[in-house]
Amino acid sequence: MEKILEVKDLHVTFTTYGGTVQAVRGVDFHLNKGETLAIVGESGCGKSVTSNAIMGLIPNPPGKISGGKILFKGKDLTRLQEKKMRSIRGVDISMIFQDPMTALNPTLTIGTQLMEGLKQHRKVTEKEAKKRALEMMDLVGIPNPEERMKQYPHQFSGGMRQRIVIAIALICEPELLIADEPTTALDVTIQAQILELFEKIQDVTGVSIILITHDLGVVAKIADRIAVMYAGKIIETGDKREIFYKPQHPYTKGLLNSVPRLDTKGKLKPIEGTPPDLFSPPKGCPFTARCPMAMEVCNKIYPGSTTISDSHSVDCWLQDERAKQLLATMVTN
Amino acid sequence: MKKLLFLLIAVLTVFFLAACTASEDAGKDPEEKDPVEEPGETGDGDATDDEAASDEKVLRLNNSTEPTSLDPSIGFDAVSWDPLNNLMEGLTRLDADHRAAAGVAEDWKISDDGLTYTFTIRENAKWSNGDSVVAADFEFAWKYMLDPETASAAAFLGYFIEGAEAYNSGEGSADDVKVTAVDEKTLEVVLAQPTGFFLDVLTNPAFFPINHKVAEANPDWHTEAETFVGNGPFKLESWKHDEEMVFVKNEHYWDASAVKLDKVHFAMVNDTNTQYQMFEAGELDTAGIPPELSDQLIDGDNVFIGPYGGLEFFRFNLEMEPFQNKKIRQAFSYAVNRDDIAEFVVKNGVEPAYGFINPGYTSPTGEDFRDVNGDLVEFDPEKAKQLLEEGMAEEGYDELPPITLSYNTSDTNKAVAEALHGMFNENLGVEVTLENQEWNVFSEAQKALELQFSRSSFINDYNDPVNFLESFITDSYMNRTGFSSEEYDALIAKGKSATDEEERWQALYDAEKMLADEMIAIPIRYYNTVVLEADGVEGILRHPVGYFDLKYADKK
Amino acid sequence: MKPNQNPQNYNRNNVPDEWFTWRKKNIKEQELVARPSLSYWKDAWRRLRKNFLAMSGLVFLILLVLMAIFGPILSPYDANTQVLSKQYQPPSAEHWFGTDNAGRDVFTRTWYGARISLFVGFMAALIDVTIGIIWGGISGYKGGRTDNVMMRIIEILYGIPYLLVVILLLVVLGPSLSTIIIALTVTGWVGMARIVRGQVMQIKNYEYVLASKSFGTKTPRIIRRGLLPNTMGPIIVQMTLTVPSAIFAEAFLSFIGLGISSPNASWGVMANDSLGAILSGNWWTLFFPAFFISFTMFAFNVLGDGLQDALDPKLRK
Amino acid sequence: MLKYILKKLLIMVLTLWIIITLTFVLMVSVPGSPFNSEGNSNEIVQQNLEKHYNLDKPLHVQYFLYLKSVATLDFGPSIKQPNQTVNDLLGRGFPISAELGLVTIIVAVLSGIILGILAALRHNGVIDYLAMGIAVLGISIPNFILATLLIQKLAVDWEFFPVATWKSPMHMVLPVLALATGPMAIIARLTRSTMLEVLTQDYIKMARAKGLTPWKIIVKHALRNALMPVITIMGTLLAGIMTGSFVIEQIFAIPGMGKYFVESINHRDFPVIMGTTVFYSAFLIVMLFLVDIAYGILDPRIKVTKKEGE
Repeated sequence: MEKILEVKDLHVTFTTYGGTVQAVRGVDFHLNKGETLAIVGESGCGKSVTSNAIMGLIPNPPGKISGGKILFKGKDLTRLQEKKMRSIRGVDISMIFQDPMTALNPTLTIGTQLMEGLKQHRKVTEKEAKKRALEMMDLVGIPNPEERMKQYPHQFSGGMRQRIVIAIALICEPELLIADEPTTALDVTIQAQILELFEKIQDVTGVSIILITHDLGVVAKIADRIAVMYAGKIIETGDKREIFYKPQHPYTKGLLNSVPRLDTKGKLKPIEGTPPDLFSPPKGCPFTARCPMAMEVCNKIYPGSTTISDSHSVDCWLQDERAKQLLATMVTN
Repeated sequence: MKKLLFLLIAVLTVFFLAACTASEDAGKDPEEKDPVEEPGETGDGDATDDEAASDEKVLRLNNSTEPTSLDPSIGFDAVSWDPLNNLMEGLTRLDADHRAAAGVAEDWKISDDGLTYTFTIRENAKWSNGDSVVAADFEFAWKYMLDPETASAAAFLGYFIEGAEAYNSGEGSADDVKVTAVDEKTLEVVLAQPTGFFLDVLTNPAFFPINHKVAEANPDWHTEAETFVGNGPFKLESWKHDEEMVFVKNEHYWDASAVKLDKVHFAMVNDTNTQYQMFEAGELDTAGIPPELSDQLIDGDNVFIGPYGGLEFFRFNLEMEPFQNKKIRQAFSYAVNRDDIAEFVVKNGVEPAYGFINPGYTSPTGEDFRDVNGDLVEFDPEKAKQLLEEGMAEEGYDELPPITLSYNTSDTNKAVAEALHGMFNENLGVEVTLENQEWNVFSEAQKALELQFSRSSFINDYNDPVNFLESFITDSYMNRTGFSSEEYDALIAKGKSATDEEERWQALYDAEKMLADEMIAIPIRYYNTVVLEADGVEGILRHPVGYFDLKYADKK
Repeated sequence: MKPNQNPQNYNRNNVPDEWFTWRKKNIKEQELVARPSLSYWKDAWRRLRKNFLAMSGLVFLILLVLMAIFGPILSPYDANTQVLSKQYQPPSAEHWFGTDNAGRDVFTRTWYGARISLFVGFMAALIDVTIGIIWGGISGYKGGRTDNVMMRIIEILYGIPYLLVVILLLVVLGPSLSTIIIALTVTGWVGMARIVRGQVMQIKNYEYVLASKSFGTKTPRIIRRGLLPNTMGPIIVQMTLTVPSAIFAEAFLSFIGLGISSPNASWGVMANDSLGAILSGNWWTLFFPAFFISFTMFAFNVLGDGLQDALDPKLRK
Repeated sequence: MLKYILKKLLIMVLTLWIIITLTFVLMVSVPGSPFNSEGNSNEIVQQNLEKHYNLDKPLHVQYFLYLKSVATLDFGPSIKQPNQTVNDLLGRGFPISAELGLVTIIVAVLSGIILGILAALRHNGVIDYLAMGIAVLGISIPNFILATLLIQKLAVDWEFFPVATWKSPMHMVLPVLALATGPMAIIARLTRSTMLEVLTQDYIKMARAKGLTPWKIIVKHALRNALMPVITIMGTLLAGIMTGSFVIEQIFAIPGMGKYFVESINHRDFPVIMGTTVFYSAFLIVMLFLVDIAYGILDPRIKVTKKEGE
């Protein structure tokens, strides 16, 4: 399968009054053409920073990509000049933001905001741009597009706005779409509609999607593969089934256990504690402090990646033979 | 970031320092600058110097503000009457020796009782529109001034004329005012009392004629240059209100050949620093000296210093403690070092005042009033302390009641008041409180005798000592001290109307001495006129009493 | 997937076996790991401290206040004693800032001036804040008709030419320090009231306020505990701007001759009195008061900017 | 909409009336009369003057006379300059002040916005500090000092510009400079802080994600929203500056209307006090109204709330 995006050992840091925050600390993953990769994790784990890094939208200063590569169709985006990057943004890679209420400029009409990306990148006449915009509005399911184009964002409901945001993102037919918590701010019923819209879009345009979310329900619905992120690292990746049915990392397990399911018997088991401070991340596995199965080694050295299957790998000391022995003794005891 | 802060501090500092220090030499030789100034820099083509293409003689003066009015009866102030004195002419005009000489009237007769004046108006006296100046123009003008409806602030000057006061106060009629145009060129005036200085009074712009034909047709004739009609050495060419007046030589003036200037520009710049900076930059031909520059400029060759008929003094309120006591009043006077105030505070070459009447009034015997009466006050800290003690003993004070010295807000007044504050403190051991008030509030309070000890000034309206002295008669509007003395009132009555001039002057000498002895007010300093003149400016007449005259002015 | 490139190059097999033992749960450690949470004010102060410019401003102002209090003691001269024969002496060892038009020591006068200028500034700010908070707080919290009426009154005050009010007041009440402060605050509080109102209106709809309302908490308590602390940021920033602008306004009043009574002098009065120094070259008479006006203004402004950054919850990281 | 404007107008008239009344009360409670000239005078003369200007009438009569003069927009002659009516004075002074004011505003707004944007875009960078340094410097120097300095340096010493008066465009340079620094600084700081806030908004990120050029993002997306607060202060600023600055007009001898504010009070020139107050207040109220409307045009959300409010 063709890899449209490869992220290799990505590091992103932010310099703030309080010190340097290592928001992303060596992230590796890839995305195949036409697939949907979900990056899941608690808030503050570096999901959004990763996606912003791909878009080249890390504000500098204070932020900086301090290491690694982002290969988009073989090209390293971290080395591109801003001008080159601009010709990729919105054209080859698009992004959808979390809150449709704030992602649209309140002072410009929907039409203007829809068409401006197109006008920026493609040599189109006003008429062509409008035609394309109407098509897009139709695609994302906005009735009366002709009229609605003249209206302002405040005249739309949240769900409608998110549809417009999606339309804006897709208007230049990008190959990669990054959706940063696209449904978090929406009502549950609207969420479902938007997710259906994603599926529809992928069918129609074949776009590859990176879906950033903390909502495993959403993941279950549309993701092909899943990357679990914790404290600036990807600790487990695998395809949907593997992650859902054979989670390896205690964090992944905890995450899955804390989701209410109809078939869950007994109480929900939330993960205790809070993620570590990224000003001074721990040397070892960042999850150690919260991990129910932490060993002495976890706190000292970060575990390497262990391949479970072709598509499934995990960073955890429990994969070590000696840990398995320890586990075995515990079970026998 | 640190660098930046220091950069800012540096910039700020350099900005101030450069601006302040670089101009240390700025005041020294402004006249050196004028000739080297680039042509055309001043904006007007008719710039300054001899090299300028046109030979026009143009003088650029500053009137400081818009004239209140160029209606001679209304514009009761220097900003109106200075220009007006050059646009119009009365029956008499002050000559170079500051004496009343023939103006529009070529001759006059005074009756033996000193009451009736008969003026003959020059045949060739013309208005700027070509009309002949006639006696009826004067009759019209004066009756217009005295008309209560006109509400002229200068009307009281006309009270010398029989029937004038009654008419102005609404009790008499215009017909009873004894001003009569006997024929076209003869004007007869009957006075209420003999007035030895009446011819001087007539030089005041309030007594200028008004072209009655023009005024009857258009009562607003004086508001714009287009309609203004004068009879003086210049005529009003243009008048941009609040901005500029331009005078040109009046070819209809009877003495036009004596007028040398072609044009006079009057700017209206009301800021002491700015007008000086304009002078320095060559945009004005004359300027006042900002007090701070006085030390640097006052001794220059281009400085005109002349006396100006006026006195700065501080009134005691005799109705407020402790100033009901004469000795305490005198003590305060003895504590004032007038020389220091003149030299270090007011500067600009002003003379300290050791009497009330400024020098410059010549008696019938040919002596100066001031020289005859001599110094009536002095600076003597010892005596001051002694008098204060005596005075306090007389009143039974253990401690002097608190004293507030009030002045109307102005930079110079403030400096003088601060100096007095220091002197009373040092020489009397009295801590007075200073209080400044905005002019209107101040003058209202002074009039109502609400101020204990207050700053005052007096500018003469006409050229006679009685002008000042009569302020202090009982119930005078100008008294403002609570002083009342029958003896003094009698002296002034005599000083106004005695037909024998020597007798009249003797009464005035006595009156001044009495003022000084009673010490109802502390004289501080006499006013003067100090003007910087650009090279080549000459012949501007500045009278101690009266308004400045450009008739003989020239610019070479 | 690529092997993890951990900074510590290790061979998995080199890891000692004894490390593979269960770890005791240590809640404390976990707490320690989490970023120390700071209170709002502490956090703001921490961020302010990192702002060099703002801190410089603060230090300058503190020094200024100290000098206003102790400065005159450092000088052997009295602020108002005139030595007419010693006028316009340039700065020297004897007179550090030179002498003025009446031979008074400029150094001493500058610190006396500081007292007056700072007093005017702080009092004006204090009064503005007090009235502004009460007016704006009530108006914003009550809303509806009350708000309407109160805002209309503000609008009217806004429409009156400020200069006219100030001059008329000064003329009516006579010039004194208190008059000047009254004149400066009579319309000055309007801006503060508007800011407070805006803040209160925004915050009163926040959930925590609604929540305490639903518990039946009394209004004054909600305003005091729930609303005010959260509106303090903008109020403090506004205050840092009010102080210098009051000092400035006082300087302007002295330009039009309505400054405080002689022989006392604020910086504004001193600067205005010696404006001629620009022409005459007696630079020290103007420079020192003008410098301190400017620098106080500067210091308050950078401090205000710094506080704005420090107190803005949105900029918190 | 019409209803809204009518309601607004009614409130404006009411506001104006209250201002007039307040001014009148203040005016008559101030001691002093217009006729206390520093020259010598006389009681009869004073009475004649007071009668001439209706100042001998009872206060309520004077009040109604003023109300009438406001209603008919004829304030009668000035007392200080009896040859001129108040309308003459305003008609002459206002265009000059407005010209100076407009040029000043244009200079101040343009330079202020540019400085503000530069500072915001280079937040905490050298340019930011430099721009804000200039801005703070601008509001740090009292303008009477600045004006005198400018004249001494640029006009007297270096002879670049004429010293004072109001004749040619060259004469405008220094007063505009002196007058514009303050507002420029205010606008620069305001633009910077709102710009900083706007730049963190999602729609700016969205615009960047669209691949728009920085220029387009700033002008089309950020600036428009960042200027809202600037527009808010614009009303007061415009009214203040266009109706003249006493200090600048005094120092540069500009025949604008700024001096009428101060001098009419000093002279107790009641008709001029009334005239200038009414004029200024009306101007200010209209400006604030225009700002309201401009707000509505720039921010489409506003209109709706108003419609709902009706």
